[in-house]
Amino acid sequence: MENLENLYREVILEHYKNPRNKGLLPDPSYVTVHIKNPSCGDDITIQTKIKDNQIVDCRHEGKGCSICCSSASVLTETMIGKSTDKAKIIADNYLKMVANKIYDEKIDLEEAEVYIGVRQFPARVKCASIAWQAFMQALAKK
Amino acid sequence: MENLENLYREVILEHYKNPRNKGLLPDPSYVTVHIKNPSCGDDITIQTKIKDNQIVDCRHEGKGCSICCSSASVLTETMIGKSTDKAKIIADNYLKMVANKIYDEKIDLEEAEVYIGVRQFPARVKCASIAWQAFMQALAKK
Amino acid sequence: MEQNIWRADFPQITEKDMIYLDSAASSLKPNSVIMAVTHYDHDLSANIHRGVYKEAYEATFLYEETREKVARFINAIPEEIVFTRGATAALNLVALSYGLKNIHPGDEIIVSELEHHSSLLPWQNVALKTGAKLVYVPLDSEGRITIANFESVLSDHTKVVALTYISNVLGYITPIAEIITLAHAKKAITVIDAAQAIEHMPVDVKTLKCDFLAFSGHKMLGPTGIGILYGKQEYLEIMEPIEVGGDMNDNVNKYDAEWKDSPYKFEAGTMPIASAIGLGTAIDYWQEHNIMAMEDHVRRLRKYTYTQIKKIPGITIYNPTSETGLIAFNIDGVHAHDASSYFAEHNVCLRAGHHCAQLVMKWLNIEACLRASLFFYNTFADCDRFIDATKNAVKFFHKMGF
Amino acid sequence: MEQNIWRADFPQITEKDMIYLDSAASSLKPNSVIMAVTHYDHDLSANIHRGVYKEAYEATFLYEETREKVARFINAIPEEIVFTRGATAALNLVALSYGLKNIHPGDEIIVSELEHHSSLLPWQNVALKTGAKLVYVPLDSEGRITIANFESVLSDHTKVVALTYISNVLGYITPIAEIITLAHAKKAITVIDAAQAIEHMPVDVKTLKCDFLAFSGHKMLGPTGIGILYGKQEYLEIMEPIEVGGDMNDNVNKYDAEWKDSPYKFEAGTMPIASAIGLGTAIDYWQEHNIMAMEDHVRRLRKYTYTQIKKIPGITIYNPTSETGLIAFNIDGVHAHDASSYFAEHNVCLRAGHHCAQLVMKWLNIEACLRASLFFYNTFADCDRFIDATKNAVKFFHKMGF
Ligand SMILES: Cc1ncc(COP(=O)(O)O)c(C=O)c1O
Ligand SMILES: Cc1ncc(COP(=O)(O)O)c(C=O)c1O
Repeated sequence: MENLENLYREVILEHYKNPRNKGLLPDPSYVTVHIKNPSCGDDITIQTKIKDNQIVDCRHEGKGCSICCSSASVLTETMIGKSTDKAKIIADNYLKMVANKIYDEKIDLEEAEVYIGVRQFPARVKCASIAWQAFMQALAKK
Repeated sequence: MENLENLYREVILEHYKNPRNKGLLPDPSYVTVHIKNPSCGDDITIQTKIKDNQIVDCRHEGKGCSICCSSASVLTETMIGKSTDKAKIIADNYLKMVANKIYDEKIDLEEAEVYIGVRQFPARVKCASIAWQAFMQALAKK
Repeated sequence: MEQNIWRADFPQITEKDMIYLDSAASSLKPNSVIMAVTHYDHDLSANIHRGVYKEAYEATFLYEETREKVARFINAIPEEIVFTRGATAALNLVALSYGLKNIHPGDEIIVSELEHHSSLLPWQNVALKTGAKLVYVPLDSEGRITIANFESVLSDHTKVVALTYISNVLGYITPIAEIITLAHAKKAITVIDAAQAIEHMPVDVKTLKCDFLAFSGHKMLGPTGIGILYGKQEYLEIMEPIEVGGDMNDNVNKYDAEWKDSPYKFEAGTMPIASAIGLGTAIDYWQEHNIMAMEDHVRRLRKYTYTQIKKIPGITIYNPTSETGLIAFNIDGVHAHDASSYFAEHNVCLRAGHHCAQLVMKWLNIEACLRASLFFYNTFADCDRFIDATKNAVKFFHKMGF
Repeated sequence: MEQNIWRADFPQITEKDMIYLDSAASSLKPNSVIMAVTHYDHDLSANIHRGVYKEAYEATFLYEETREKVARFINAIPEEIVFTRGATAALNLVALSYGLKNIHPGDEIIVSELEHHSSLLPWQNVALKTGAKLVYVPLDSEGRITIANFESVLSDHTKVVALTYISNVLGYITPIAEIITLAHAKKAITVIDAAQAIEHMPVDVKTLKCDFLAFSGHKMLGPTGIGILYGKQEYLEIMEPIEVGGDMNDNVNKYDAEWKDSPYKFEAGTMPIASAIGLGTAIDYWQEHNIMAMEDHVRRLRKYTYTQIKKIPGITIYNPTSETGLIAFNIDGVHAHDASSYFAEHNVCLRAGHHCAQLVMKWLNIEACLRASLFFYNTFADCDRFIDATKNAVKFFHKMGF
């Protein structure tokens, strides 16, 4: 039970029920990346607008479980206003953290920190990762 | 060694080296059946001419190992002159004998008797059988 | 304690605390099957069909004996039994070989929204490639294929009827015998997906008169990697192989080649020998036990479990009237993947997702659902653990704010 | 006694008196591989890719980990590794998906008479279906594919070069790297049959630069029923799946569907999970041992055995200069099947027949031959038994009047 309570933390539920920055914009200045989780049908699209190496906006849309949808919302809140360099470091460490790999604990992951509970659920790591992977791809595309 | 000497009996070698009734005839009054042994490339064709329920001629052609080729030759010698009823009984018992099944030991298999050694070589039962199976099919076709 | 005479044969559940309710995805394997596979790997380990030495001969014998066992099991002859990688490969073989050759623009292929993707997509592909029309049997209000609805889409243009015998999500049994008779009256061929049926009822292809029927080893106590295509000899004979290569040919010349007779022409290269032999042993298991008694037990489990689950507020069940051991459900407001982690934490193994049947999900108007599948080795104690877990899951997710 | 550090891992030969000289047909399996298969069957027995519970997760993990192991083993990336039923299925997939779509009348496909039927027939079929021309590399006087002879048939029309890396009858190594470079200069794609190579030499697809490469688990210490297609990502991405069904799709609609990315789109339905996991363990075995040392040992065995067999009057050897562990031979005047029974009676397991390579037999102008294949777990004592058996066989058949 403890593991599960650690998984479904309040922040996660809050973002699941009240997602921030949701809905895509028909604006070509955004980089759009769409990712699916082949093993469970989660389906997430991330839009990122970058100006002068700054994430000026980040949006999401999609469907899936609470971990998947909320992590997309948390991602957008975390990233808006960050420099692309900083964003890359945060996303990289977040992805390592949820996959239970060695990561730099000194980096402040802000709200995204709560996804640490996912480490106990290897089958759910992908759920917590796909939005962030899509974001990483968007950065790489830029 | 004993098993092997039992397998390659003199009669068998004799027929292998000097096959009787070999070569097919372009005569439509013969029933022709072609069988292959998918597992080893043996390839035998049997021609049978039946008149008034009598096997008046039987011929063979093909390639394969000594067991396969000789048994075709022995088949033809055994069958020529037999009634179809008698032929069926002999062939049926021969096939049972080589497959190590229960058969009627009172039936005279004539020279074909020597193939009893094949029973000790399950992997070679097919070699000894295909000519005789082709003959059985020819009878059924009639 | 309750007696389950079969359970002791399944080490996966007797040797640890696991409530296995995912047999519709893959059944557990009895000790005898595990040992048959090990026997091949450990003692034989030889290729088949060409070896004269003892091990090769025994392997060949066991492989071909399995073909005979399968044939007897479904009342066919060995020549009508093709080994494949699984039900999916079997259904594709029919579609690619028979379908692409014999279906023409304007022809109609009847399928249903209950189909598993492995039964649907091969024919969707044939329709797209040939210009034939894919026609869906309308499902009734429960989600069933009925004879009346089937008749409403059957026409003189119908060339293929490709339907599931038992739905892998809702567990409904299709009135397939009647449908086959109706299809044959229109000279349509029938391709039956028996992947969920073969382990729940006696299947007799001569009584059914189906033209093709497919199933997988791993859902019927056998190993992964092996499946069966049954086909009427007259069809298998005229069908071309899709994969060509070693062992399936007779004469090979530089610019052309001849194939062996069916079923060998469909088995190219080294086949899954160990898995085929394991399937033979799985069939022995079915022959040694009473499938009707097993299925009776499943139905009792299903009835008990359904009655209890239905009482829990906050649960939606999608197949209340199912006659086989499946319960398709969701916890209201909780995505199936969130829910399944809860069950997994309590060692209750069930499946979450679309179950390779997205059209059923769309028909139910849901994204995904949970599926508990009961099998003969399950016990009432298993059901109780599942029922308790469900109750607690509802409470848990409520507490967490879902 | 001579030391063989590998032999103890193979129960098939340590637990009984068997001189196994048929590894080119199917290799023996080390204990670790047998145990890996049993681990899946006995402890997991769950389907992959969709389960959230522990057993399903572990099975998925092991299956996907095998893909990574295979990728590392041949220096590819996991996305380039497709699981198939075997080398035959892999080679067919390239021919059916890439070949039928991209080959046109007048195009040329280069093959050789050394090809195993599984490498030849898929392209013979493409040639027949598309109107392309099948072109044979002339073999040199020993029966080898040479660079010069390859150049003599390479042309601006060449679109596909489908060749074996090592012949399964004569054991010759094709100068494949040079051939691939020449083929690429003509913009032809290269499809390498590595079924006999992967277990005899390090294979590095990045160094070779081949476009496709195929091999089977069961010849490289793994289980039956699993094989690998390596394909460059740029080709796999544009290729359509041949089999469609569960697990390989994204969105499924009533009249169309989308596929997952490669390699998943090529893996329809439940795959041979146990065999894939076993293959992963086989690759561990290769990684933990020194393949160069193993092959060195094989060459020493081959040299010793060849020298002895050559001395026996009444023996014809067809591949005197072979650089790998094969000896292809006949006892003069004795059909290979007759001879093989003699060897089998003396527990010497070798293969007789055309070895799924009828064009080589025709080239050698024989019906069939015997093939002894030496592998790293064989010993000089094995070779002596084989040499003695051969001598005695010659005497025996002479005595019997052959
Ligand atoms: C050179 C070669 N290619 C292809 C194959 C086919 O492999 P499989 O039968 O495992 O599909 C074999 C093995 O028989 C072979 O030796
Ligand atoms: C009804 C149905 N048809 C077909 C299949 C496909 O079987 P497999 O994945 O073993 O090929 C399944 C199993 O997933 C199924 O439940």
